Amino acid sequence: MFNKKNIEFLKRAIKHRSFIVGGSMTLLLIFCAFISLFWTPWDPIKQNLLIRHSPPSWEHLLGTDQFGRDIFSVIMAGSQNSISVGLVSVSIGIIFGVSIGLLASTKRGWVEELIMRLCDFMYAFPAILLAIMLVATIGQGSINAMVAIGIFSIPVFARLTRGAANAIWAREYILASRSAGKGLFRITIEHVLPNILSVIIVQATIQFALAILAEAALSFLGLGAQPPTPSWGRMLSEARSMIYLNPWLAVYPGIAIAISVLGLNLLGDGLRDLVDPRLARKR
Amino acid sequence: MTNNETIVEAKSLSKFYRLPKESLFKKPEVIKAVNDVNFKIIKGKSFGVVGESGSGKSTLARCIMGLERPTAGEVKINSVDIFSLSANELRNMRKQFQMVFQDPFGSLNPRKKILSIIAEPLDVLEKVKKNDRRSRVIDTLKSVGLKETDIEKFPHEFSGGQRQRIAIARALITKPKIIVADEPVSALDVSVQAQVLNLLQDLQDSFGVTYILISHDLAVVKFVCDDVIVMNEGKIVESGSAKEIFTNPKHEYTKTLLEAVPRF
Amino acid sequence: MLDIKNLNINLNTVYGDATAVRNLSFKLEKGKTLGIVGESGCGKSLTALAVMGLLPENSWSTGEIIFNNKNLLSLNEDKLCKIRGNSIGMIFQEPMTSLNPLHTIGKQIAEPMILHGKVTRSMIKKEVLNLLDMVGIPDPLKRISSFPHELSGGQRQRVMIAMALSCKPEILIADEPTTALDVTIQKQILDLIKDLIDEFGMSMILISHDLGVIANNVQEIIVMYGGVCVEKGYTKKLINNISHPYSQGLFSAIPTLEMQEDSEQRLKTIPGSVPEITEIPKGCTFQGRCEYVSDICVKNSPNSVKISEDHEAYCFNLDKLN
Amino acid sequence: MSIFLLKRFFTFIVTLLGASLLTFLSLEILPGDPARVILGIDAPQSAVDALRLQLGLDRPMVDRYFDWLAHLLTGRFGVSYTYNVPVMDLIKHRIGITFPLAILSMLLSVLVALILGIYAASRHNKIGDVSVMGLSQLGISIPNFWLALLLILFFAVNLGWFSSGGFVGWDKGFIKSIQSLILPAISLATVQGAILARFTRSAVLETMREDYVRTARAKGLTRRGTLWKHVLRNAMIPVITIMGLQFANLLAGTIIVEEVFAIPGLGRLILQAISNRDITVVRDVVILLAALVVFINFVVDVLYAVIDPRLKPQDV
Repeated sequence: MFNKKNIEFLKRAIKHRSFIVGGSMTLLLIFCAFISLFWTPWDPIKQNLLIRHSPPSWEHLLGTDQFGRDIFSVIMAGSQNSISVGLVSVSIGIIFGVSIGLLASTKRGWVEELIMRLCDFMYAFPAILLAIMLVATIGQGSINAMVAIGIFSIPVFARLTRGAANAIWAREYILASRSAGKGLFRITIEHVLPNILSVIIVQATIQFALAILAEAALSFLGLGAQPPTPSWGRMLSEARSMIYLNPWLAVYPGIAIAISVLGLNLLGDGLRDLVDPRLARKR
Repeated sequence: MTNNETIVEAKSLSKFYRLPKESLFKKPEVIKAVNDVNFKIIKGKSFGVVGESGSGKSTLARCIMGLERPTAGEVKINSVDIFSLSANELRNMRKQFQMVFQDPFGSLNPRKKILSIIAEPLDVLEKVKKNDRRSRVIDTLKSVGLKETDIEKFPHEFSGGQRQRIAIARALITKPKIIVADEPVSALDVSVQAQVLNLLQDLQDSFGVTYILISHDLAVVKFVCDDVIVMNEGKIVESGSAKEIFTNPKHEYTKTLLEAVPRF
Repeated sequence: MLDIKNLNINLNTVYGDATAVRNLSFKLEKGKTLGIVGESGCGKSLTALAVMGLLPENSWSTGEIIFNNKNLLSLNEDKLCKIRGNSIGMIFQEPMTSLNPLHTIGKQIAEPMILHGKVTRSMIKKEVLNLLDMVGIPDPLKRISSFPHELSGGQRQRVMIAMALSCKPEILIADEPTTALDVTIQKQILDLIKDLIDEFGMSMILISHDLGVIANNVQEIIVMYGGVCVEKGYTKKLINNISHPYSQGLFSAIPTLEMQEDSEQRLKTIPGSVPEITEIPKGCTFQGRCEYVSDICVKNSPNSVKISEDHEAYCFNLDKLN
Repeated sequence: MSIFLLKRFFTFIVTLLGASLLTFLSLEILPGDPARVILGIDAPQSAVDALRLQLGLDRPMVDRYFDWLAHLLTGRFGVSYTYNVPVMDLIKHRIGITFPLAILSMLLSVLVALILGIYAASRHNKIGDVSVMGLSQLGISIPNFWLALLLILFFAVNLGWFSSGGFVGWDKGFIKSIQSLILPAISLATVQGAILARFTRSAVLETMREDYVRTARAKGLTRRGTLWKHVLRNAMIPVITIMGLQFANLLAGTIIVEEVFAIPGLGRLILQAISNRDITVVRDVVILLAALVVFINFVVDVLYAVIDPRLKPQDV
């Protein structure tokens, strides 16, 4: 665990600006979601029409919305939704995408051709369009949105995995393993997968960010999380009709989304730099 | 050297590749990487395959290792055609022939410790106890001139020459009869090449392995090998004892090749 | 004509700063050829790039590189550009990647001539055809509009030579020009370079890890190890009396075709391996692998010791050796 | 015709067919009777049956798929159930808004991205590079519909320079029309432009490390000369691929941005059709958008062949 290579990696990591900044922002997001499970300043669901549209104050840090809910509390609670969407959809993407990609690169020939063609078909549809279509037909709601977004990250992971795995298959140590008599499946598990893991993790962070964006868009269109589940996307859509009355409503949830996405993107970029041996050598 | 037992034999071995079509109305081009190659290798001797890039020597090596199925012909090891065997039978036979590759940086998985790299053929081909496994790896590691403590290290902690020793140890661990070495020193620094070449010589003396050495470097082949074939464009242009070929080449191509080597 | 004095090249790597070339000095006279031989990481290629002013971003050089009475290291970028390709031409190791895949051969050969105003527009095509013919490319009229991927490795290297020589430079720097090529092609390319050098009366710096290539193609040799020159001298004198322990080890470690057939024979070896660039020791750089090493080798860097006229080595223990 | 282009064209056709199958199936295999879905749970069975007949739902799925394909190929799209007009009429009108919007945002994003990307690469690791990259990182992280809201808030609500939504119609003049498309275009272009800028930068940097760039410098070209003559064209090859993919994202982005700005384009059409369960419209518009995306990617492939001589058409 703490061999020379890992320590080297950690040393470079703490010096890496975007890794540290992105990492802390991501931690903040996770922290926020975790805390909100047990505690928020105010109840994010309960309405209090007496204090509608109150301006920011010490009591309500970011003010209240059209139903008198504390915006800060709703945003905190909304992070749960974003994180679960990211987790579920990225897991779907990884589980199916990586297996499909590995299958393609192990089997080659027509299997690979077929899988990659299928991915091409999926690429022909802008992801959000199909997500909209799918959610519209199987019904609205958080779970369906997660599944829809997850399905459309499958080809992304499949392609990535296949590309990275093909590069590993071309290495001589695979040839050495084959000449030692190892079967394709064992080679895949023992040699290929561990060597492409870092690439997949980097993509997973990026995909996590994209999932948060996509879910926000679906919720904005009313196809994602349904009331009263707090969701940043829906907050924005509700704020739209209040834009003359209380413009700040349209600002805060967007900032929350931007911070989360920015954090994950920075983290992904940092990780990519850190695991790319080419850059490590060159600096 | 007393018996002239044949250990490897290639019989009209051919491997063709089809290139992707260039144009609709032309026939796809076929690369004859190995074209009707015949030879016999005598047990305990070193057999050299010489040729320039594109001569088919690496494809030949992979066919001998059973990593590529030839288009036609046979590879017989101890009089058994390896391509007539089932996957299981072939696996059992692999104990007898192992391979050393050109690139000491690419041929070791960067994420594995030396112990599991060297033990890999052992794990697949023989069922050995954990203690046994470890002691056999250490023994082999020592025989290639590395230390016992090295088994807990990762490949990146070694220099090119040391890595090639590790690769040789991996090939040796099952006590094979045959080692196919594809350009084993060409990626190494000049001052390190000699160490590895000497090691190969020593190991042959102590284990009696048969080498099949693939190289573009004529001097290296001359130094190591007893018998040599010269390949050009997939075909054997000349074959014979190393002495014969290097002092008295018959074929025009062999002559050009020998003349082109810079001397000092 | 080219006088390098106390050249130092520093590198900035992830693992810390390193000195890749130390106190290197040599002269190259007009019409002479010089070879630098050494293993990977000995600093030979960086030296060549330093002369061209093309060191990678993470490195810098100090000392003096005097070319025609101007110190190249103190010239600004614009002035250097006027020298590069014009008075000093360079050929690189990888003919496969050293040509721009999107431009025709003709365009790439013409580029330096246009840039340095060597020919009028109307004469360019004729000049390029001449050059292609000169480097032995068959059917130049057809090849002038070919793209690099349509040529073999040997032919691409010929194109590189045509490009480097198009402005008739005073010095040609060839950095491992044949390492990526087969032996038979290697000989053709080296012979071509030699002929052209003679024809134009150019000077050349030839860089290679291959002793055979160096010994056969230059008049003077510099042997480098760990960023320093360990031995230099006229080719004949040096080859006949190899003096530095490293050079000796290197020369005897290589199997040759001339070796006698004898299965019990072993090669002489140099123990250990080439040190990483960040781990080159102070004092003599070869101390870690030298069988004659003594205390002074660890403390001080050896000075030049004259072996004979035009032949010197940098070692404290030369007397012990012979 | 070269083999390369022929192959690409074949892929184009196959992908299109695959996409049509995917669209058809995803709207087909779903649980429930489409007719029932359209009419709602309370509708009487007789009405549902009548609609099934009208939509041809009583026929086997395979037949209906090929029918639909045949109709698409002859340009006869279906008839919208809710509007009771041919889908073609609905599309014809709206594509004249969505397409210009997509093109406008594509132009904006490409223009900004190329300039910023190349600038950042040429100032590698200097302050200019770092700030451009920081900015683009931010640009990527902002949801386009939020940016749209902010733009409305600032330019329409606060400054009153633009209207907060709607489309004036091409008959009101070119300038006026473009004006009503400019805010939506900006909100679409920002994200894609930021992505493209980052990509351009890394493509340029990557190319600058190539051996042939060093060759060019050894010829005596200045840094800048090398950039223009040897780096840019080579770096554009991967950038163009991304542009193709981005066009798809822009088209999809119009759906949501049109919604925010209340622009009556294809995006709104599809959203309304979805909420009205108008499957005919959904299916036809989706396949139209998919076909556009596939077509753009085909064009990108052809562009490749023009730029890269390694893929130049050879004579048959």
